[in-house]
Amino acid sequence: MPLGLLKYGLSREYPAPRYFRDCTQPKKSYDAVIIGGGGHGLAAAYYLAKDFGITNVAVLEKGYIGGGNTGRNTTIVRSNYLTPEGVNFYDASVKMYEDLSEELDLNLFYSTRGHFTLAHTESAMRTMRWRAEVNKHVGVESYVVGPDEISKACPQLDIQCSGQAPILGALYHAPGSVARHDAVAWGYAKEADRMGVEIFQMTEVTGIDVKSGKVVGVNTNKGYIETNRVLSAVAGFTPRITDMVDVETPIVIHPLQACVSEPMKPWLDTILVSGSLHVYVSQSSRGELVMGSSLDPYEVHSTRSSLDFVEGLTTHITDMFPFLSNVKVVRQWAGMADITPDFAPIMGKTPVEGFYLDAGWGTWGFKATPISGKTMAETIARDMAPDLIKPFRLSRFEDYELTGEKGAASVGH
Amino acid sequence: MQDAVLMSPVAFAHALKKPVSGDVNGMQTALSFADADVEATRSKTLSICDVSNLNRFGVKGPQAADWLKAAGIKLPETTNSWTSQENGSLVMRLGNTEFLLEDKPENQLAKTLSDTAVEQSGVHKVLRNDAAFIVSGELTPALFSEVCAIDLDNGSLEDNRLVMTVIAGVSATLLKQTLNGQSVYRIWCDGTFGPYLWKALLGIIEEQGGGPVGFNFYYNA
Amino acid sequence: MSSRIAKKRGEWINRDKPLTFEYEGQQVQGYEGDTISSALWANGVKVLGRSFKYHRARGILSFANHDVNALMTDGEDTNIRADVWPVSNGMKLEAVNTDGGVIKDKNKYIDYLSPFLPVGFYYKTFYKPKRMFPFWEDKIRKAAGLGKVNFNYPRHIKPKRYAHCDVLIIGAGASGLSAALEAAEQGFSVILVDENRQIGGSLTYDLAGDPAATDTLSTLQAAVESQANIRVIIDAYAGGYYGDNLVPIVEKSGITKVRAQTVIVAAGVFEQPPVFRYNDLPGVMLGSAAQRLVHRYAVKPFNKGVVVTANDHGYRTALDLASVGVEVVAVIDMRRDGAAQDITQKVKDKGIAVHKGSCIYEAVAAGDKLGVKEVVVCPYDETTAEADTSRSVRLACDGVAMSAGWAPAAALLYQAGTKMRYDDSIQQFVPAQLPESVFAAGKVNGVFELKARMQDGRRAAAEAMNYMGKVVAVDSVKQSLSSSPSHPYPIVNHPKGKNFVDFDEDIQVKDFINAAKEGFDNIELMKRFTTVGMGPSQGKHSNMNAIRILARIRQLPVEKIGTTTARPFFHPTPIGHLGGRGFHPHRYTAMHQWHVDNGGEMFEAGIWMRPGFYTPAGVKLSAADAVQQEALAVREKVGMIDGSTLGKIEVFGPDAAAFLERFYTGKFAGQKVGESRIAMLLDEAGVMLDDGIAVRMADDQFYVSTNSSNAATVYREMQRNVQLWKMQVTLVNLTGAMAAMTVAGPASRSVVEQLTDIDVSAAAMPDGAFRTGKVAGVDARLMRVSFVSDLAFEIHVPYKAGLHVWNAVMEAGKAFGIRPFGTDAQRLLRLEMGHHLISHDTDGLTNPFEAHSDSLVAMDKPFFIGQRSLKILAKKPLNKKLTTFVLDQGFNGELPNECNLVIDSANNISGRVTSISYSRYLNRHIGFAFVPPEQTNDGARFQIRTDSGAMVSATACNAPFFHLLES
Amino acid sequence: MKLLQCPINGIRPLSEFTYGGEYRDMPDPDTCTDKEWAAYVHYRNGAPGLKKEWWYHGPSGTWFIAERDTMTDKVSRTYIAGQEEKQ
Repeated sequence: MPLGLLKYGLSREYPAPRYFRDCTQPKKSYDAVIIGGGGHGLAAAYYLAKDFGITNVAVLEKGYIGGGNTGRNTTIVRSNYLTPEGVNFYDASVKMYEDLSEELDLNLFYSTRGHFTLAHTESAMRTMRWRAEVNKHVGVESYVVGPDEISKACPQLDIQCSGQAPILGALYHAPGSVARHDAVAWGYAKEADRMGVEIFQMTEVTGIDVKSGKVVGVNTNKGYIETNRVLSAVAGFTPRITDMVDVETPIVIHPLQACVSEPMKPWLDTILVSGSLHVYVSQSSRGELVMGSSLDPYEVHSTRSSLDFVEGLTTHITDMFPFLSNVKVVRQWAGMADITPDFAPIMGKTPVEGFYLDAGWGTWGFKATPISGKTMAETIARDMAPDLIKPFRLSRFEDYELTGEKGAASVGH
Repeated sequence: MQDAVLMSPVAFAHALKKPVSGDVNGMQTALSFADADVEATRSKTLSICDVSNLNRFGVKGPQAADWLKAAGIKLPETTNSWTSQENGSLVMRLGNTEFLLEDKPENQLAKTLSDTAVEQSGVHKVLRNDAAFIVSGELTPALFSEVCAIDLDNGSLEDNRLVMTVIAGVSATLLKQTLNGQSVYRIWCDGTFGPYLWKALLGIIEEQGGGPVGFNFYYNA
Repeated sequence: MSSRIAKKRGEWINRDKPLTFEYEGQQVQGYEGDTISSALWANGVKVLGRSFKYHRARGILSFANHDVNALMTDGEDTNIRADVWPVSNGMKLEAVNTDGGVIKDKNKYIDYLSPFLPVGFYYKTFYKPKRMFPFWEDKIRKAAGLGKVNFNYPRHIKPKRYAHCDVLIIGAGASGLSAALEAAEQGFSVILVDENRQIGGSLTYDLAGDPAATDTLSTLQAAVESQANIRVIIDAYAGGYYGDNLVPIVEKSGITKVRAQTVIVAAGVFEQPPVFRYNDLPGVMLGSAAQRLVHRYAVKPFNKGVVVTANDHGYRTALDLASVGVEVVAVIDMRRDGAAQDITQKVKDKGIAVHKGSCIYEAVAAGDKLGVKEVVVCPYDETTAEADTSRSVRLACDGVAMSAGWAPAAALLYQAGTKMRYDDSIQQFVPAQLPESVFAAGKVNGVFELKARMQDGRRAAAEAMNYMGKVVAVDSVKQSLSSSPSHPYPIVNHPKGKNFVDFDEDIQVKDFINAAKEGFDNIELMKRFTTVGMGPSQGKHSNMNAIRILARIRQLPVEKIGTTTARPFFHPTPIGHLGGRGFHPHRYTAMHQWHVDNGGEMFEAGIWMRPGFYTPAGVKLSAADAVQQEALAVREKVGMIDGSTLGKIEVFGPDAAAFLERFYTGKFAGQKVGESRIAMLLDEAGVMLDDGIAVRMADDQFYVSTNSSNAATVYREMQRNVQLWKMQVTLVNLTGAMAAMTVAGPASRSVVEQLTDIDVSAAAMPDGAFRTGKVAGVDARLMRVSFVSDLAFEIHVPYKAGLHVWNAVMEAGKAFGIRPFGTDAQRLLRLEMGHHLISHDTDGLTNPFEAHSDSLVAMDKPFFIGQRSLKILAKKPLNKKLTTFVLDQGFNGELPNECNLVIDSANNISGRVTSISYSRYLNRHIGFAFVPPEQTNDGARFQIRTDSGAMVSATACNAPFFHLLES
Repeated sequence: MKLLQCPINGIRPLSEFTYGGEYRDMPDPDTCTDKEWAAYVHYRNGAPGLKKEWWYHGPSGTWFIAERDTMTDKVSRTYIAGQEEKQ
């Protein structure tokens, strides 16, 4: 047993301090206000404090920290995107994740398991090759593999998919990982708090005060806060915040659902994604299969589950793993995703001075948590977006310069 | 049979069941799948029959109703309903401005209309290629409960109404009629989905102890 | 050693059908109707499993389908819930998650390490140094999980059915049965669901000892059985509540998806355990579990026991136990004032001691923690939850029944959006505001007294009927309870812990206190940090106590703490049940069987089945050779492809031409009858979506084709725009109604002219011409096309005649060496011709300027979809463009693949290959690639990087490529 | 699965329908600025509320407008585009 655990067993009093303070009433003013106490908002607060020494920061969370999409996603981390700018961005995130447990002094269960995006059609194979080639070009370990290599990594997978959609190959992405999603938010909250950032739960922003095109403060259910820098990191709720400052975006909200099985002895060591069957699945260290599918087909601002989702998902999961017939689904849930037309985020400055956007995260927000926090912190501190996120600027839509991720959209989480 | 020029959309799906085939309306048709008494039992339990070979005539357009009336056709008055002509031909009103007429084997109404030139605007003939089935038997509710999400017991098919819905994942038109004194369900879908739908329905029908019956069971070809 | 007692009225076992099965190598006797747990218990087997985390021995807890520490495997299936799963002859069962058997489990040492494994311990260690995590993770994964999955387990296809009713009632206890009768008597159709194998709810255990209540049940049962409007589904649970009253009813045999006009939730309550040290030992069980054992299975729960209680239910339990010969040592009532006089007296009359204001401070384990041998009873302070250990009494026993209160089985109510409130008079959450069309009745609604529950059921049914438009009187319900059914805080602190709150996850009281200390003092955060309620029982026995503990920690009323969100499923639900019989529709062309019979390699092209190429029987041919031979046949002789999958849409009406002008990029107003034009569709952003051919058949009639994969979407968008633009247009989708085939190659005219009365001579029928007439005696549409070959005819005939015409062409072509060709050869042939394929050579961002399609875009028209965006795009410099290219003559290196990248001299990505193929006819490798615009000029050189990293030179080259043959 | 009222075919489960996005008025392409057009093409009114949406009933090929609250997912009415008053 690691020595770290001994102190708990040998102490009379439970020796652990609070991860973060119980902040209740915000101060009159802050150097920056971050709306949204999910992974992204907390990470931005952490890097503001750590990289730029800006600690007079309030994080406002209308529920509890990590209670939005941070706590609802299927925890996959990867960087096998299609465009060089996408791959570079997510690769930076993966690299940060690899050291994050140590940095935040909290075990995030960051577990590199390898990630297979299965291709069931020739056109999917083409896309896999496209992604592999771009990945390789920028130094990310992804390559196209055949059915034999997939079987070797996951002998339980029915390569024929019960005859429904035989697997022709896959994009293998070695750095593909999973992490304990809640812990990412807690870890950032803990360390940001330690450096002086104040985190307010149950604190809802009701308005943003803009004068002469500049942010001057925010209204909350706990009163008015003066500030001239506001970051919106509220994927799933972005349009409600951008409406407060009259900033137009392409974002629409679609639910994304997931479900989890009863725990069973771990057997699935890799992460599998099937675009054709709309399935992604991995097995957690508790032994549960964590399963997701594609976005719900229409706009809803709710996290209610649907039966269609779980029916479709289970049909396909049994196509892939016929022996799972009697394994049981314990729980299903949903998150609300910010969807953009080109399947890439919207990050950086906006037409309103001092209002910064970290949004449009679709289904890939979790994997970008560290890098989005770091780059948004820099954007806020310098009032200028770093090069890494310039392709994701809001103005790209007016400029008809959408990112190439739209080029070959397939399911990927 | 070799002489039949036309082919049922479902023809190749029949092959597995080795029916006795023959030519009806110029189309190769499964006349029977089993002995008459076996088919009779099936039709009481649960059965499916391919009647794609019946002649049809489709017409669509804002003036279609008037044109048909002028041709002496009795029309269903409301959308999504059907009526029988005196000779037994069915006329279905699909939506508001589209009609589908189906003859019994001995009738020539569909052919006559097909051969009639349209001289006015707002009337457009629609080439049909339906896979058409008759489903019958006391277990039909059990079959439909597996393949169709809507409530068919709730009067949705009473009073000559028809529904356009999804059956086993395929868009289809559904109605209930009395044929040879037996209450049966009729299904039409795009013929290219016909083999799939035939196999999907037959699979469940056989699980339930039913089976296919041939064209001769309902019509004397 | 049998604990089976004499036959009881209403018992659920069939004593005429004894059976034998095996558990952990031991032969066990049972009866038909037994669950695994009841049969084992009757045989004196009390260790039914090991806990998830600490591997503690566990027995029966709830006996109500959430005993997740009694999970079994029969070698084939796993995680079988012993408390509810019926036994069958010859079963061979073992507990899951043990190493070396349930008694000797080698992992039981983990229980002794528990002080070192505090809540969330795994966040606090194993990650320093980073490289050690994989080692620890491997250990953690080995320890994780419950049962082992059998990879050979067969796929079960379970039917899923839809059902419809006026009133769906969940729970067939007294209130549910009454509601069903009320609604059915008024003519409404009712589906009544209960997860037990018999109806009656708590009448079959809690009140089963009361003859009057049993008579009531018989009356209700008979009335329900005689009601034709009521469909009863037992041994089935309502899996969840979904929008618009959709409730999946899960049976062992499959799922019924009920769509109800109204839903009445009469699901009752879950008994909640009081929390004291070692409340998890085998033999310590809920009072209702003990009653179920007694009344349903005629099994004595233990021989000598105590009842710890905080309500009157415990007293009934004590009487039930005594009635079957259990020596009940004492009733230990945690309430300072105890129970009412009459019920107390009844218990005392049986010789049972009653200790008011007392608690079990701890249960003491027997042997290897495999059972209980005594309990330590102390005075209890309800306000501090502390036991006065100075005045403890030890009572020897082999079992404990616990009755401290209940939590509503309100999961479906929550899922439907019900707002709940906490009712202090009964210490329970009850519905405060129900969504319209959803109702609650009985205990879940806070109504406990039997007569009142029956009234409440009728009241709920009356409200449901009013909702459906039938005016009936709604009588209010009154109940007079002598005391609260639930205790506000049935928890006993203990410095040594192991007072379990969540039995799924082995979570103790101190875990909550510690979690709160660490800042996780919000119920949702606490849930995530401690994992309370996240196990397979989904908090059925743990969430309520967790809320009570957190409320006390935060010194807030329970209502302020709120509840965690209840998600489907109510019980874990098999994947095979949910998936059921998946429907996978496919479309088949009229020539499908011909392709199969003639060696067509069929594949799924979207929803269609198509031949990729043909390898006729008896011919040894590689796929590549087959494709080249098919293509050569077209170049040198004649070939035919089944093109039935093309989208085919007729556009009729006075506005037909005007409609196409707005819909597509080209011009159609001046198009002559019998001519064809390319019809390219963009989206509003100017991205290319589809291209096809529009033929003018009459002034007011066009016949338009689309790409195979876009037929449905293009037709749909046409329909939308006809409506939006209010145009006089009628659309007919003939995609499935017409078979189509393309006869291509130098001999194609010679073949076609044999079969048709149409003049197909070059003069009469130039490229792009369209004619109607007979082909092979069938009404046909005939078009000169040049997609795969300079000379080709597309023949469209009614589907039903498709095979006939196909056969006729094949026959007529025999003399010319005709071959069928598949989609692979088609790809090659169109590439040789220099035609790009939308969505193959273009992507989701490609505009016509990038695809060399400027000539198809009539920018001078007033409007077409995407035009305004193209005007913006036209002002921007292009940074990539599609080009045709050729590899060097005699190239024999590693062939680039489609989607290999074009790399510039600075090692940047400058484009990508979208198509590439070897052409035997040209004896060259040709393709399409996106490259910088300046590299599209004939002769420009660029470099392609192959999979392995080799660089291959390519040359931009004008298409069609046939000029290469001349050099 | 939700239910949706097709104005022609009545109440059907959502699986019979295709979502066609929000119904939006197109700016006049001849008079609007490039920026206004780009905004029309790309930007959306993403905040929750009552919206007019296109829906398509597949089996009958019927496009219609549904007025739906995207927060509660409740549909208040449906009608064929342009026939709002008739229904």
